[in-house]
Amino acid sequence: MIEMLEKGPRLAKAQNAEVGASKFCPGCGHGMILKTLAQTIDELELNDKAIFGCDIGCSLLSWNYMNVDTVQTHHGRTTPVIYGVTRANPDLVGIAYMGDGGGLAIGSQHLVNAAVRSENLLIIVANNTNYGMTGGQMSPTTMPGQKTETTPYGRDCDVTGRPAKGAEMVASIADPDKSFVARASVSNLRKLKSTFKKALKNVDMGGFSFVEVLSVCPLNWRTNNVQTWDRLKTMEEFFEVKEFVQREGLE
Amino acid sequence: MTTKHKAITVNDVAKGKADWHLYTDYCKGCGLCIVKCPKKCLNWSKEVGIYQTPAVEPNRDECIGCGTCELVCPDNAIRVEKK
Amino acid sequence: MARTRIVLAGEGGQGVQSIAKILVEAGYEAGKEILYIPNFGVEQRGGVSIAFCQIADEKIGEPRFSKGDIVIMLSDRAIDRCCTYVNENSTVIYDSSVCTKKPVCNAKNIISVEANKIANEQLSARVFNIIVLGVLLSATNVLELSDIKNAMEMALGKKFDAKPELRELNYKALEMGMGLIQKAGV
Amino acid sequence: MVKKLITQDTRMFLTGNEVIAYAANAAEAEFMYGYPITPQNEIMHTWCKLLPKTEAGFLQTEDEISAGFSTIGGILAGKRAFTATAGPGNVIMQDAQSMAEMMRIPFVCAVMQRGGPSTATVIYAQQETRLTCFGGNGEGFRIVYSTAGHQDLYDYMIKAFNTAWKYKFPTFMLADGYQGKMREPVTLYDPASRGIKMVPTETTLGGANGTRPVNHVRNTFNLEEELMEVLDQYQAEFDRISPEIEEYLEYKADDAEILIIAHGIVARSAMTAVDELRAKGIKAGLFRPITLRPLAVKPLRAAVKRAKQVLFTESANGQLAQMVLEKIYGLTTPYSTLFKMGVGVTGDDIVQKVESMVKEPATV
Repeated sequence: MIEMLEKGPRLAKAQNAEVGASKFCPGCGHGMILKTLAQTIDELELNDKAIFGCDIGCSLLSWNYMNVDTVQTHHGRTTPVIYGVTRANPDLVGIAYMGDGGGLAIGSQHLVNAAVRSENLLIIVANNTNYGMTGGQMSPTTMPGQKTETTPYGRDCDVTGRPAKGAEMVASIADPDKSFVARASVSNLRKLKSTFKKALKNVDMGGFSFVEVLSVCPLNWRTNNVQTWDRLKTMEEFFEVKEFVQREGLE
Repeated sequence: MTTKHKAITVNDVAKGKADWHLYTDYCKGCGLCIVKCPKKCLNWSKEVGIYQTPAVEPNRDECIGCGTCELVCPDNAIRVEKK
Repeated sequence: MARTRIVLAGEGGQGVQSIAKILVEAGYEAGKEILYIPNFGVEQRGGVSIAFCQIADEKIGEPRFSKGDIVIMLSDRAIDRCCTYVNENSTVIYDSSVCTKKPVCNAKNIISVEANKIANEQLSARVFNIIVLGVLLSATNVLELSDIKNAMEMALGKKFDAKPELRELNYKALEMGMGLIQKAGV
Repeated sequence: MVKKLITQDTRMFLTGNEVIAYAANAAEAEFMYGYPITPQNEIMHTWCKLLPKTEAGFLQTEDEISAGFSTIGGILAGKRAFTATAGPGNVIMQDAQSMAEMMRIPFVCAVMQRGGPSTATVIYAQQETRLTCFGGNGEGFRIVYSTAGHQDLYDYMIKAFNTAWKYKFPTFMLADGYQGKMREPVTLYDPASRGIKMVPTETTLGGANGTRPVNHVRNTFNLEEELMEVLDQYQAEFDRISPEIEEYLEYKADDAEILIIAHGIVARSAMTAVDELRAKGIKAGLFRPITLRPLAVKPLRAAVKRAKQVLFTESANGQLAQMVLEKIYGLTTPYSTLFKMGVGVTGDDIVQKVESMVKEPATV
C-alpha cells in the first residue's frame, strides 16, 4: 500500500538530509559504510568536531553526504589534506575516506607515512577489489582470478603480484601505543559500528586509526543480490576480518 | 513546511507490533535486504523505486519486524517503526 | 663606484666557504654593501667549491659577475674551473704548494703563494684557509684587519675562548697570509 | 596566535631563505608544511629553528604532494599556512596547486627555482616560470610575484599572504637558488609599521558548532557547463582584480632605444648593464614585470612601443618572452634574445649583447 508519510527516512544527524537519495549505484557498499559512520559520529557526539574528507573515485560521490564540514580532494590526497587539517587544529576529529585505489595505490605513500608518524586521523579504506568509477579495473586488492576490465581473463598473481593486504601492512608499521588498526566488513554493520567507535575514540584521544572495510560493488562485479553477498563471503575468507592493533585503554 | 514522503507501507507486521515502510524515492532496488532477511520474507514489489526498478516489501504474516532490512539498506530507504 | 669582485675556489673541505663567510661578515659589519653567493652543487663534500663575493660602497646590481677582480685558486680543479672568471684586469692567486700546474690565463698578474706548505710546516694544517683569508685581505685591500678579526671572533669566538692558543694561532696565520701578498708586492 | 619576532626595523645580513622564513613570521604565518629540496631547504631550517620563539607549527611531510595538500588542509582549518619548494618538487606539487586553483584556496608557496628539466642542477635557473604561472591541468588562475633580491623576498612574501587571502587565488613568490642561497643586507620590519594590515584568515573546516551551515567543499563537477560556469566566473574575477595586483618596475625606460625585458634576479643584472651602457652613450632601459601573473600589459605595451629594439634575457629559453610576446601582439618593435638555460646572466653578458644589437639591429 502506497502512503504519503510525515516521517521521512531514519537518518543520522551526521547525514545530510537535504540531498535525498545518495549518488551511489544500487547496492553500493559506500552507502552502508557511510551511514554507519554517520551513526557512530552521532553516538559519540562528535558532530561538531568531525571533519570528513573524501577522495576521487566513487568515494567523491559522498562530497555532500555527511552533515559535517566536508572537503572532496584529489586522487589519494585525502590523507594529507585531512592530517593537514588536524595538524593545524588538533581539536578536530579528522576522517579521510577513500577506496582501495586511493588508499593502497595512488595514495599509498601518504597512508604509510601517516601510519608511521601516527598522524591524528581516521583513514577509512572501502575495499571493493576494483576501481569502480573508472569502469572496474584491477586494483591492488583485486582477488586472485578475479575478472576486471584490465584482467579480463582473471587476475594472474604471477604477473600482477598478490592482492595488497592494507590492514596487515598498516598494522606492521603503526605505533601500538597510539594506533587502532582493523578490518571490518559491510556484512556485519553492527560490528562495523563498534569498530568505527573504537577508531574514532582513538582519534579523539589524539591517535591514528585505520579501518579497511570490505565492501561490495554489484555494478562492476556484475553480481545480483545473492551473488554479491556470496562474493563478500569469499573476500572475508581471503582478507581476515579482525582488529590488528588496539592501543591500551580503548574500548 | 512539511514534506511528505511517498512510501510502501505494510502496517502491523510482527503480529501488530511494528509498521514497515519503504521510501520509494530512496530505494534503488538492489535487493541486498532480501538476502539478509532472517525470515526470508522480503520479496520484489509491484511498486518501483527511484530508478523505476522493483522495490521490495515483506510478507506481513512472516515479517517479525526485526529491522535487519533497515540496518542493511545502503540508502536508508527502509524504516521499521516499532509500536 | 668601488666594487670588488672576488672568486674564491678550492676543493670541498678546504674551508673556502668558511673564510668567504668571515670576509663578507666583516664587510657587512664595516658598513659595506655585500653580495655573497656560495656555489653549491649536488655533492655535499668533495666537489670544487666556489664563493662569489662582492664588496662595494653602493647597492650591488648583478648577483653573478663574469670576471673577478681577485680570483683565488686553491687546487688543480679550481684552476680548470675558474680561468673563465679571469680577464686582463684580474689578479689571479693560486697555491703552488697544492696545485701541480700554473694557471694559464690572460690576467693582470698571476701570483703564487704557498699557504698550504706554510700551514703544514710552520703553523698547523687546520689554519690553511685562514692564511688564504690573510692573502685575500691584503689582495683586496678594502677591509681593515680589525674588521676581519671581529668577524673571526663572531664565527670562532667560542672555540677561541675554550682554547685561547687557537686565537693566537689564527691571528698568526692571518698575518702570515697578509705578508705573502705584501712580499709579492701587489 | 604566533609571536612576531621583528617588532622594529632591523638591518640584517642574511641568506634569502632565512629572509623568507622571517617574512612569513612577520606576516603572522602560523604553519609551514614542507619537504626537503635544494635550494629551498633553509626556509624550513630557519622556520624550525625559530619555532620555540614564534610558537608556530611545522610538519615535514613525505613528499611535495603531501606538502601541497596538507598546506591546503591547514588553510581550510583556518590557519595562515604556507609551503616552499623547487624544481622537481614544484612539478609534483602541481597536483595540489591545481586543486588550490579549483577550490580558490589562499595557498602561498615560495618557489626557489633550480635548473631543469628533471633533477638538473640544485643551483639556479628561471625555468619554473611557465610552470609556476600555468602549471597543472588548468588555466593559470594564480598570482605570481617574481623577486629580485632580499628586500623583495621580505616585502613580497608578506604581500603574498595578503594577496592570497584577499583574492583567494593561489599566490606564489617566484625566486631562485641564487636568491635563496646568497647573502646580502636586508631591512626587516613589522608590516604594521608600514601600514600593512594582515588580511584576516577564514575557517572552512571545523568550528561551526551549529553557528553556520556545514561546508561541502568540492573539486568535482558533473557537467561540462557546470564547470564552465564556475571557470568563467573565476576568469572574470581574475580579470577584474588584475589591475589592483599588477606590478612592474621601469629603469631608465622612458627614453630607452633598447628596452631590456627581464624578470627576477636577471633584471638586477640588467640594471647593472643599463648603467654601463648609458655610460657608453647607449640609451638602454629596463622593463621588469614584478607580477608575471597577471602581467602589467598596458605599461608593457607602451614601453615596447616607445623603444626601437627589445632584448629578452632570461636564465631560461624564453619562458617569460613567450608570455610577453603574446601580450604585445600587433606591435612591430623588433626583438633579440639572450637566453642562458639554467645559468646566471651577468651584466657583462647583457652589455655585450646590447652592443651587438646597436651594431647590427634586430630584424625579428
